[in-house]
Amino acid sequence: MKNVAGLILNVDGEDDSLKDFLSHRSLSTLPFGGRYRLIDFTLSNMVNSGLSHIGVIGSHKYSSLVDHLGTGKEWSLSRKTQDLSILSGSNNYHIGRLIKVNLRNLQNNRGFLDATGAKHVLIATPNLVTTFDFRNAYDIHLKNDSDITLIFKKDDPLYHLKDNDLYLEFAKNRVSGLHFKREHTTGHFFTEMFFIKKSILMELLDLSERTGDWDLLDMIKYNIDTLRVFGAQHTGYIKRVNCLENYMKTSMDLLEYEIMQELFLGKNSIHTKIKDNHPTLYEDPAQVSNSIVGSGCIIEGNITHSIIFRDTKMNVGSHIQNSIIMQRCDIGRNVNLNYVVMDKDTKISDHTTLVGKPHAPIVLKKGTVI
Amino acid sequence: MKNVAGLILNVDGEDDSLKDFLSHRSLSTLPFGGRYRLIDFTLSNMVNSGLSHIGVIGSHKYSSLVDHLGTGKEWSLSRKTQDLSILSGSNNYHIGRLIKVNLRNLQNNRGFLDATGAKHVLIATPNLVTTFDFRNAYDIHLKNDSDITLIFKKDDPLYHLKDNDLYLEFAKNRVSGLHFKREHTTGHFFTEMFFIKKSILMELLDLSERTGDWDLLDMIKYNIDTLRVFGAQHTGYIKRVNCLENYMKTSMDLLEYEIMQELFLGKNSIHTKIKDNHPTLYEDPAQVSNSIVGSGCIIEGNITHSIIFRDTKMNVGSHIQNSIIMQRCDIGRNVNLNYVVMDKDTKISDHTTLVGKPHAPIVLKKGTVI
Amino acid sequence: MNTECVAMLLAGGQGSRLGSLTFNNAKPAVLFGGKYRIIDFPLSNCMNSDIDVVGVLTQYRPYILNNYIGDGSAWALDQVQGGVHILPPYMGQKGGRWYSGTADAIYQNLDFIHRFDPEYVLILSGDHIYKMDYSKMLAFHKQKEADLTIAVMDVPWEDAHRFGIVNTDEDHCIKEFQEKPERPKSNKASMGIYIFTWKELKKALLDDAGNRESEHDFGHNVIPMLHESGKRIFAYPYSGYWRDVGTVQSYYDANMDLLDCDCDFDLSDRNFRIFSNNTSRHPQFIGPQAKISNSLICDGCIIFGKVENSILSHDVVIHKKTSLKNVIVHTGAIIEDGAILENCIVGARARIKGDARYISDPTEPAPEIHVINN
Amino acid sequence: MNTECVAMLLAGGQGSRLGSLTFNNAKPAVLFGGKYRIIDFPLSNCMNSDIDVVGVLTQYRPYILNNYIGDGSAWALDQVQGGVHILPPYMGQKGGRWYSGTADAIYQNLDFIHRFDPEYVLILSGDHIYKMDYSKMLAFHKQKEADLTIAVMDVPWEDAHRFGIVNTDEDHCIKEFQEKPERPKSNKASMGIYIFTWKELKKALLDDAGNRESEHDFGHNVIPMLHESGKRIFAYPYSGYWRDVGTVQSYYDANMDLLDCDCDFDLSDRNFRIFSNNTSRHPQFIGPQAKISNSLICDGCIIFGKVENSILSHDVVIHKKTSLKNVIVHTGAIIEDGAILENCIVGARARIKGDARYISDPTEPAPEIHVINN
Repeated sequence: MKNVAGLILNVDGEDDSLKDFLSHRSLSTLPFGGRYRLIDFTLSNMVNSGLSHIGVIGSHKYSSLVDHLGTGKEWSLSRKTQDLSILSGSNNYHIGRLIKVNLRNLQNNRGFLDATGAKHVLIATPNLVTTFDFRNAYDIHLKNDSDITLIFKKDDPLYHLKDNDLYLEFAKNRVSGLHFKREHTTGHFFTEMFFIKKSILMELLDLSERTGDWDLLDMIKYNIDTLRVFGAQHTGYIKRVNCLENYMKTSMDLLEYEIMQELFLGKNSIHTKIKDNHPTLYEDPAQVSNSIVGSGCIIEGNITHSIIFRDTKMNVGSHIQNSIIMQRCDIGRNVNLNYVVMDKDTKISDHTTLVGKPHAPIVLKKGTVI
Repeated sequence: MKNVAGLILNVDGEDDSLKDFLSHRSLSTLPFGGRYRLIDFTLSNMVNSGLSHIGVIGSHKYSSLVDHLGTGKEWSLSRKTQDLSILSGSNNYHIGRLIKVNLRNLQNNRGFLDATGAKHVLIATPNLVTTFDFRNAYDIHLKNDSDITLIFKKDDPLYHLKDNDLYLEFAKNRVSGLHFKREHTTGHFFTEMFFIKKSILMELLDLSERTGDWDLLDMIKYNIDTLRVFGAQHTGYIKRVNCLENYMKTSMDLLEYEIMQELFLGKNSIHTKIKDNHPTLYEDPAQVSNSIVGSGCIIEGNITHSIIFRDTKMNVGSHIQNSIIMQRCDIGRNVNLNYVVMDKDTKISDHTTLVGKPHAPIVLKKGTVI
Repeated sequence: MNTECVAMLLAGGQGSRLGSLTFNNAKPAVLFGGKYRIIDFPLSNCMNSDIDVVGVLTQYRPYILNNYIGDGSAWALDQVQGGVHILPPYMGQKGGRWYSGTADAIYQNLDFIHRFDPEYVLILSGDHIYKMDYSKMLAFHKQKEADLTIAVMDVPWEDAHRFGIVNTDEDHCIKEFQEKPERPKSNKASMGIYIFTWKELKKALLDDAGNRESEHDFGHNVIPMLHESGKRIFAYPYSGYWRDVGTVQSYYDANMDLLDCDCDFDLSDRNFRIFSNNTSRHPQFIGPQAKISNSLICDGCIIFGKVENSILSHDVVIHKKTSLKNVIVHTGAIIEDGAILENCIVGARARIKGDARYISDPTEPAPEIHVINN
Repeated sequence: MNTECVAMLLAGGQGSRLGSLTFNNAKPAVLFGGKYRIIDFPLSNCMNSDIDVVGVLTQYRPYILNNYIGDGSAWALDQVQGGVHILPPYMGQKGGRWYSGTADAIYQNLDFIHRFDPEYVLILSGDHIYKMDYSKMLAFHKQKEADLTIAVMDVPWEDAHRFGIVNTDEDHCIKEFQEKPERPKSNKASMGIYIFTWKELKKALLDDAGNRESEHDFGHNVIPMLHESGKRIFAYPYSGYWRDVGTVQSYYDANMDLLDCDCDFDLSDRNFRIFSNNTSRHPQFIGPQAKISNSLICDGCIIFGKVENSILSHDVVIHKKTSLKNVIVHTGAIIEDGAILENCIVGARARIKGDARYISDPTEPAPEIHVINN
């Protein structure tokens, strides 16, 4: 994969339901799964597939991204060979219209594309929960001499796709159409990961500059007959986190051992920034079942079917079910939580009860004290 | 200095004369002195004075800053103990009015101030060319039980201070006034480095939020009678780079061996990101005198009184005088340059002559091809 | 970078009394408290004491240890030019020698210390569990204008005969040494932590190296020699948690202290953190039927069984219908369906079959600790 | 991380023929070409060949070398769990042994290789200057289904008697070895670069270790043994710049090659970069009266004098009224006012007094190289 540069996009603002989590960070650094940030999956998948030149486009809320990625050492990316570049994105969003692959972001970063000797670019969004080895898809990309190879997945109602998700249409093995769900559905949806020849990407960039249309997928749609666009299938687990409901459902998926196994116990692991905490202490009378727990916690209460991030303290007599508790929360005595998502540094005092709904959990913003 | 957190501000946009260099970077990462970026001085001074918790506020053009600083390893700052934080600044500039210490930037980063256990904050701008050990000034700060200790320097015409530079007035050893040059000058100007008690800074931040006045120096002026404000003197070399003329003059200062010695050959060195290049090759008939040359160059021409950054190629028959050539420039045969500042990746073809003026050098933007 | 005081950490010992725990691994690299290794404690102490240069002297099976120490960044000991330096025995023009005693190990690395030219040298060993701010001991050393300062702590009188005992005057000046005395005159025991004034250390080591009868040990040879020659030797009084983990029983007991709320050794104290060198692992997964009580559990564990009063290191898998009580499980071990373990130490990557039964006789006052390896 | 092929770099040698350049320093850590150290070449080759795991075997005065290698990040060899591992001799339960031959050094570290369980092992030495993409050699090894592949190059016939010479058939299969033959049958010389199939290497080293008459050297013992037992041994033909820098003269000549435009060894080639481990230094300062011609100069130098056809390492200070011609100056040396040097190697941190005069007789065809140390 020496001939492929990776590019991870910045995809904020798709849905308002996550806005409470995104005031200080971008979607790419949303905490997930007890110790990860969303971007860890896409970035680790790229690294584990052998990419060693990766650009990550950040938003204007870049502090958490910069802090999380550092120089990429935890992902085995080297500072010496400039394996990881954190790129400044564009702030020019079109109000009321979502651009999935905004070429303005790439426009700002032509330098990154110019500098890489790679002939192909692998572009992906940072909010995909999956483990995927890109090497097979790349072989397909090369074998077909594709301009663009879109990675797709067979549809299933469990994916809860949204109106602006894209479906692929095939004709004679080639991709012949791209349709929004609201327009037309087929059996296969686009995973928001694709290979593109660098030369084609540069051409489309130039075209965008002339036409003022900055949506790469639009450009592909317009030129679907002249471009060689192929598909490569994804057969494993994949979920896209783009709203609170999806975030909750995808998180709870991890509590199914088979999904947990596929994501975390395979040959390739998902890397993340290392936080150094003491092991979690379960003190009597703690009772914990079917949960994921980070390190550095001190737990004295009961936890069922929940995800607890690092450094959480939970006192005697409290019960947590079906909830997500991010790092450094402090939960008092005799607290009851059901369907609650707590952002980090949140504190709940004794005898508090919060009960949300499966489809609409209660959200506590970072630093809330109740 | 365990009790002091460092904070390096983001001070873009002070003067239009540097704008050609600042389209892709902030002033803090302007290349300087053959291999440095401006921020290296302030950051190294802080590290060399024993600070180990430093926040750097970036602008929306953060890529070059993030790339340059990484996790701070080259400055001996540790990722494990989170010694370096790259913080997102505010984009809310007041048009037509320059705020020297904009509290909005700090407002966004209360988390950094909250997290530090330090009792004092050392605030400085990133565009100061100096080597300074802050420990004496800190002793003065503590001895006086100061709320704020402003580091000042005796004025001299060579400093070319500007209308919006600040002068200090003293009464009974305390600072009794702060004046813009255009209003009132005294014998001592403010270097844009100061210590402030964290508790006072937090109070002033709260006050700003209520009043809508975000200029920290304004706040100090208004409260000069109630706050304990003292001064600490800087006796060495210090220049502030805030316009093209100052950039040129300060760069050329380095060619005086005494100044070069003070800045680079003292006990403490100025650290910077390590770039790994081959040693510079001087091939016949190269002639070089009174110049600073980076590594990775291949030089066949004549250079006098100039600063040449790394990876520059210069061909036979060319003459460079009184010029600054940033990294990876390519200079053809029989080129004549006098009073020229070339940004990086610039290319000059054979037989070109460019002659600028000492006070108004010719500026070539990044990537120019002539 | 602070080079006033350079630390030299003696990490060469085999720790043969730890049995199979040190079969393939030096004692300082043995796991402790789930995720830690013993050497984390002195290295974290250095970090918390503003000591920026640490030489680690190794010679017994150092691969895991060297790999673990890496570039020192795990303990923020990776300053440019400073940080951790691993110092194995080496060959010179005249051939090489293994380290033959604590003092000899330092003697062979005088060149290393000389590069930093410190004013003081702190000598540590890699086999004790404790937290200590060495900068306070250094301040004491400077205040006393000592040539050598030895950290001491009060031990129970009945144990004093197992230690090196010092007798001091009211100013903490050491007047007498007793090495493992039958009749101790005090209960102040040396903790094996020394601060030397560098020029005195250099002189002492050169003298000791020239003495053919010396075993080149600080406790037996160098310190008595300095005492005889009238040097200023002081005892720095330390109080707090400190454990030698040189035997299986003491290693097991010190681990179990971490599960005791009343114990004053707190790994969760944010003001004095013990760091370790970890790679990223998934968080612990606790299955639907799991039961966990009073236990310390690390990242990467997968638990479907019953875990009571136990310490699980990284990547341990506990299958269903298992029961663990008073057990220490090292990294990557797998406990299969149905196994019942009590009072055991399970070695790294061991696989315990489902028919395993290690059940202690409850009538026995101090059950034997089984060490299980594959 | 790529663990298909693990590299083992033999860096234990003293390099005694380099005289005072290796007095305090192992040969692979000797400066070359100003800023480089000899070991930069094999390490950078590994990086450029996608080899992610490198074991470096050291035993002679390894401090500078170990410190220089650090965590391997200078060569992008710092992958999580992979990267560079320094492997000194160590003590086991039954005591320790120094490495007694190239094969013995690898034999003592079979455990290390076993941890990565590669398919192939690349054996390198740390004393040659060359650029080579080992992945091409590996592809050759795989294509030939070889048990062992040896990199060879054509040397002038008149020099062949100084090398290990191989005779091959048309398929590059090695039919005969001649170690420093009086009458060489070919001019294909072994470059000391071997790729073994791992299971063959393991078997061969276990056999060799059991052979009391062996000197445990690859060239003398292991490879002839494999040849006799009919293993598939191939010669990988290399052509390009390759220099042994084992003597003062060959070291000096190889350095001076860098000043020769016609030499095909290009350090400025961005497609195959040679990296090194540097700390940040100020750029070179060239004073008003300085004269520099055909020279290679590193960061941190300050030059007021005349420098001709010379190589200056980091932090060299050349005062006024000096003249250097055909000189190699190592890091931190100071040449005082008025000194005149020709055909010299000035050691690190040497201070050359102003009255120094090293002037060669121009009538002599090959002037002697003076090595000046303090």
